[in-house]
Amino acid sequence: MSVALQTFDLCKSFGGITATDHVDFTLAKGARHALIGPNGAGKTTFVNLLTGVLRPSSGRVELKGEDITAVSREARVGRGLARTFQINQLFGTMTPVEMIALVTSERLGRGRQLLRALDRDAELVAETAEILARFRLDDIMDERIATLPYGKQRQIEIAAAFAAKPSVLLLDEPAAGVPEAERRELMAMVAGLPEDVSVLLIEHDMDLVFRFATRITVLVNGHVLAEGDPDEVARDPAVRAAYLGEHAHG
Amino acid sequence: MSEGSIEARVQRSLYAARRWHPAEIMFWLLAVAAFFLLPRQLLILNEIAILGLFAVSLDLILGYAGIVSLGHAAFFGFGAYAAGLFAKHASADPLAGLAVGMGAAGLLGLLTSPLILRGSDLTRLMVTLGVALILGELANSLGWLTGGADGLQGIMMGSVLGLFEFDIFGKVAYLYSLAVLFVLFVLARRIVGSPFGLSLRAIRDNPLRASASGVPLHWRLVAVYTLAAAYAGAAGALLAQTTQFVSLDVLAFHRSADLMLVLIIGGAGYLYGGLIGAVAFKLLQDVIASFTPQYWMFWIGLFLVLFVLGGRELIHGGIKAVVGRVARLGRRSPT
Amino acid sequence: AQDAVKIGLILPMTGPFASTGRQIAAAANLYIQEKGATVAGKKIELILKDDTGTADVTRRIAQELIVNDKVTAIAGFGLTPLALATAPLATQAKTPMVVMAAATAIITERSPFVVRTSQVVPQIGAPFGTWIAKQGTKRVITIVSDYGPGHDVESSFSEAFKAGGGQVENIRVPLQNPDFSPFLQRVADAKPEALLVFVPSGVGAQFMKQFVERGLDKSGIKLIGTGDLTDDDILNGMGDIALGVITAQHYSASHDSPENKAFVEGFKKANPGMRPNFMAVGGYDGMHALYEGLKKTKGEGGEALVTAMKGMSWTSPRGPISIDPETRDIIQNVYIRKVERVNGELYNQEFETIPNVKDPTKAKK
Amino acid sequence: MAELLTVERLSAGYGEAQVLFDIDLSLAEGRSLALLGRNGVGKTTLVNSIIGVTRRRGGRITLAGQDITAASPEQRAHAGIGWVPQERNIFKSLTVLENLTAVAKPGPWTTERVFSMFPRLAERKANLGNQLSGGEQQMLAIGRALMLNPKLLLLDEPTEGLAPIIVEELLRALKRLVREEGLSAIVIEQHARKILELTDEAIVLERGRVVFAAGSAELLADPSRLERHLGLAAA
Amino acid sequence: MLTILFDGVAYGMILFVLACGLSVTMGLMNFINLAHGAFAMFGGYVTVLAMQRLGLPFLWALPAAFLVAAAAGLVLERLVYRPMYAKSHLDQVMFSIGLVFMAVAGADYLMGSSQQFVQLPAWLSGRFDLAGIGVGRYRLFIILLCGALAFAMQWGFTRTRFGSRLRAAVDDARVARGLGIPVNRLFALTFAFGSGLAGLGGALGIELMGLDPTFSLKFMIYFLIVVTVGGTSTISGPFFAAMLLGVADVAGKYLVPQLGAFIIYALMVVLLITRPHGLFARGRA
Ligand SMILES: Nc1ncnc2c1ncn2[C@@H]1O[C@H](COP(=O)(O)OP(=O)(O)OP(=O)(O)O)[C@@H](O)[C@H]1O
Ligand SMILES: Nc1ncnc2c1ncn2[C@@H]1O[C@H](COP(=O)(O)OP(=O)(O)OP(=O)(O)O)[C@@H](O)[C@H]1O
Ligand SMILES: [Mg+2]
Ligand SMILES: [Mg+2]
Repeated sequence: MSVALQTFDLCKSFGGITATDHVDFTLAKGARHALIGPNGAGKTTFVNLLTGVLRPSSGRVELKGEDITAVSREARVGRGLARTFQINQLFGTMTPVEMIALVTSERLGRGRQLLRALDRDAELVAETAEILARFRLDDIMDERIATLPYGKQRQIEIAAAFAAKPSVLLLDEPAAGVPEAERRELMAMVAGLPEDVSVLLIEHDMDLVFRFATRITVLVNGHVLAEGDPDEVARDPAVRAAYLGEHAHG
Repeated sequence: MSEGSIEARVQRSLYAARRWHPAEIMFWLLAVAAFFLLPRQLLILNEIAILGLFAVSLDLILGYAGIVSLGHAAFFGFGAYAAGLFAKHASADPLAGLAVGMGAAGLLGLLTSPLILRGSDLTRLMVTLGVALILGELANSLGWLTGGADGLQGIMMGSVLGLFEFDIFGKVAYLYSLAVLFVLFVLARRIVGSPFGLSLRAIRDNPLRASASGVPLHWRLVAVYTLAAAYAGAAGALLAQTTQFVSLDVLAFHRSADLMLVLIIGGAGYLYGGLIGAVAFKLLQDVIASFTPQYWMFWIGLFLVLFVLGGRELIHGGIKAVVGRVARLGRRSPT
Repeated sequence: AQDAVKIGLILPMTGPFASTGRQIAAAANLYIQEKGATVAGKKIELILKDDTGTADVTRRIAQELIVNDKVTAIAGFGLTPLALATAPLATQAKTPMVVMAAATAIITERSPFVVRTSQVVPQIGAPFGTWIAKQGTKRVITIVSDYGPGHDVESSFSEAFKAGGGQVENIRVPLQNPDFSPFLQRVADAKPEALLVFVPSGVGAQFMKQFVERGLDKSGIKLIGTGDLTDDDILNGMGDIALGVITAQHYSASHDSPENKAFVEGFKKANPGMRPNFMAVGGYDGMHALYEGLKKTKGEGGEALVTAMKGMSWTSPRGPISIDPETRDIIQNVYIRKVERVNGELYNQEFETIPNVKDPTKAKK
Repeated sequence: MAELLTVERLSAGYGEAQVLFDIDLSLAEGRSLALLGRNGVGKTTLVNSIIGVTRRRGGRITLAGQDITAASPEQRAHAGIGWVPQERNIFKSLTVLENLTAVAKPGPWTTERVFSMFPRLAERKANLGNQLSGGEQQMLAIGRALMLNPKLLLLDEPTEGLAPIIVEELLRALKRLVREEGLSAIVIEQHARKILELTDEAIVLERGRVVFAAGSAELLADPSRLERHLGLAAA
Repeated sequence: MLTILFDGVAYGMILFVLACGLSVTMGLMNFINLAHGAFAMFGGYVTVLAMQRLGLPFLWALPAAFLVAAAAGLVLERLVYRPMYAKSHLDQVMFSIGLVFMAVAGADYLMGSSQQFVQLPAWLSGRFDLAGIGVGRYRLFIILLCGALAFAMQWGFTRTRFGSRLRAAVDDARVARGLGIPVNRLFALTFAFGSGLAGLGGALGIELMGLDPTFSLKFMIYFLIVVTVGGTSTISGPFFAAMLLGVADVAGKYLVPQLGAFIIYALMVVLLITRPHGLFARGRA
């Protein structure tokens, strides 16, 4: 098993609160991994540490064997690490075309070109179109993102992460606010990513988690409470007490 | 690629942003026509062109990258002094002076850009303001070089391209400034439509997402700040060259503040806002001040207040209607 | 139309120096009102413009007045840089330029078309320095605002004072400076015999208040300055703190002459609530120079008008004055005054006259 | 049984855009209503119109017999409505405690009671609103609405982002409040089945109109309607 | 040296009184009101008129300045400010600059362009010696008054329910309304209070900073420096910022007068770069 992403003794505290507490975590290459845990357990904080939004208090993050603890956020994206946000982070005044084109152009290294016209760049156009088509955003591609309904915005949020063609994808509650009927479709898209792409999913919808994940880590109060395959985790009494309650799985 | 394919539509959408709109062509034709139609107003037209270029510079950072500045006069003034000193001590050639003004201001922009990378809008406002104020004090105390409070005198400009001598009617001055404005404007237009320009808008809209999309915030901001500084330097150089004088007020606070008003009046984020704002602001000020040289500020103030309170919608609605009509004309005429 | 003579009057009508503009504009209008609006058979038309305090705008306005309005002369100019920015234009267009306020020495040298009817800073500063030295004062500190006129006052006064055997220390304060306490503290530490102050008109009162508040008035330090410190425009509002301040200037509203009585009366009548100051008299005399010049040239402008104004001499409200034919600068008496209460109002009472002072910097050359 | 809330022929929207068309609904004291529909059909807009933060274009709203059609949002809140907005909208520069006390009105709900319902919040009492995790914000939004001691609770996707164990607890508590304390509630939920098990009545919106209104049990028992209106395949 | 310290503190206090009204509107209401100086100027003119025309003693003119400016603030808030809260900061800047322009020209028209003066009562003028420190009476008066004011405001806005409701209304007015917070009333009161403080500051400042129609523009930069350096989330921030800047400015000018003008600007830039969210930024990681 080769490793996509790994943390060593990772810690983060805010004042007196320890949000990430000595976490050693491994995301295998091609994994379909879920991270669950009670509210405030530190899941979002963990993702923020992995992507460089927050600096760890101590510990180390490695991406494909390279230490990236001190690497800037954008450079991590350049190395194939992309994410979605729990609360949508969009370019409100742009259209979906522009937003996807932006992500694509940065991935293709075009961002430093001051004089090139966007529409003259065939590769950029083709890849942007591909993402828009895949997420069925083509019918609204020229509307301002800020005026779109929430569900569409959520799709753009996820499409933007896909457009970065990551090798490691971190999804923070992607299904929040998405109706039951469309959640499966969304997760099917995630599951349909190439085999070598590693995915870490944070979700409170246990139906989705157990359907999707082949491995689950449970975080409580900033530290890893349990880790294993779905059945193991579902049966773990500590996990049931802390998180799942009487949820009928396993 | 078929007409209806998504790819074709994406391309068309991306092209739409950089297509020359008939109203734009009209705008520039009018600017040239003004030379012939308003021979008595060439001096103020020249000032408008310079202010317009200065406002385009602010738009690059404010409208596109979301960096507010209350000290943009620092670069304007630096460019003006650089061009003035160059003309006085090195060469009277306007274009060389322009390049020197831009280069100097650009360099200053590069050096001060680390200051604007962090902090809220308010912090940026005050830091930029502080830089401009310090520069103003510096220019005041370096009297041996800048002429201090008396201003830099004895600038003699050569002729543009060795052909056109600056005249007292402001003919050459206006055409020269307009030409420089046009060239730099087209360049700016090109830049904001490039992948680089798109990444600036991303930073303005949502820096968190921008960095999560792989945009190196710092470097992009440094780049655009330097570029905008060079543009402001160009505007300053034009002022120094066409008035053949530089005084401390090129660095003054009110110059930055007026500039901000100009851009807000015209609207930030589409480059023409600065130009339209410059026309509106200067003309308004000139007309009102000629009626009431003592109390023109009151009327300008009233205008600003009413403009924000609801006039903007009216005016923009009007402009849109006109532009729409022009667009329709433009579309019809080629056929 | 050729039967009108237009004069462009460019002044600071807004901003921190607005009161300068008001005084001059009021005086110029008073002159026209008194002497009639026709000269040499032509109607005089005054076009008033606000310079907005900016050099490039001033220059543009002057240029427009010359090119579009075809003015015969431009006048006004409240601040040195604005006058300097415009001077080359006067040369280029051969348009006489009457400086009614700006006081830095070099202005007249920048163009042969400049004529000045206000004052030259060293003209006041130098004789004052000599006079102070003559009173037996040995140690003076100067505090001036850090801009052109301030530097001029500092250097002209100090040079003359040192030549008279005095010792002087110079302090400069920023132009925008609400609190003078640190500078005053330095003064208090140094304990000079006198403190010379030059700050923009209006700020002077602030300065005096802080001077008194610190008790420096009682510590034996004499407060002196050029007339800007006790500007007639606001002197009366300053209250008792101004009493006894000694200044040198070319004009006081209480100057004892029939010309001045008439002038002050006319001015107050036309502008209730205002008292004319040295700015006003500069504007009034500027108009006089133009009127008399135009009479000689029969309404002709250009070089002829400048030539006509050169060497002109007359009795102004401030006393006898003339225009130096060589430098086109003003020659006038400088008076030493002291603030006193007269009929319930504060005035600069003149008590000594230094007659016919030329600009010493140019005289040296 | 007295009607607590009645909405008659309500039309509303944002700015120029109309989102709701002729909505009718009524709710008695001590009853709960599930508000269902796909993304963007106007569920949130309906709830926001009841509290009064949208632009009304027609219709009438009464609360406990009192016409509140023309009342301002703050008057409606005083009349007894508690609101949990979809985006939570925690006051970010207030601490958790201040978020609760700023809106508090006297009644059975106190900060202690909210903290005992959400112990997690008690631990975060002194944190600022923007330092909370997503789920903690959701808890705070609910607690904040309860601090108004309302007669009617408007809950816009209250379970979103909460851990399963908390969701269970919350829904149980809600049921108890409605049964035992006579509170009324309107709940928007993406998980239709789960909420239908709990509420008394249900309405379904489609493109801003009510397309179905009946007892919750009735809808739950009708797979074809679930499929048609909500796209839910049979379980 | 201690005298210099005292002067610096007093100078800082003046800056603070003038700026604290602004930190109320800008910091607490998140409204960029550059017309703050216009309210201060208004308060100043009220004082001048009250003392010169009505013959009110200085001590009575101060509350008059506060009340009249507050009333003016209340009226203007109703008429023109209210729609501004929802607009962008840039619009607010433009709007309030417009008001400043109108105020400058209006004051000029009504009161003339020259300086105005007030005569302090005897017990406030002059100075006395205290353990070798020269203490200006008026400065001491300002220090005491403003210190008390700062303390009361800090307490009022951060420790009371009024304060938390106000901050809630600023954070999200729509939701605050929906949760029963009377947003309009809170804003109106706060705005009036901020304007009143400005008026009071203007009245207190005449003696030291003068009063003429350009007052509102001339000192705008100083107010902004204080509020920005202090940060917008507390009252104590601007308070200490004003002290720091006051002392540094006065001491700097005393010790190295050649650098006089640079000190305050340079200090501001340095402080803002090291503490971009203000001296006492609340709750940022
Ligand atoms: N900036 C901050 N300052 C102080 N505490 C913080 C900050 N950010 C997060 N926290 C705290 O850290 C803890 C972990 O938060 P985090 O957002 O990682 O939780 P989470 O596991 O994602 O929860 P949820 O499922 O509710 O989204 C929370 O208790 C939160 O209050
Ligand atoms: N502030 C707004 N301005 C304009 N249109 C809006 C606004 N908010 C929502 N809309 C539009 O109103 C319609 C209804 O939105 P609403 O939020 O009420 O839907 P919803 O049923 O709550 O959806 P969701 O399940 O996504 O929360 C949508 O088409 C949306 O785009
Ligand atoms: Mg989270
Ligand atoms: Mg909704």
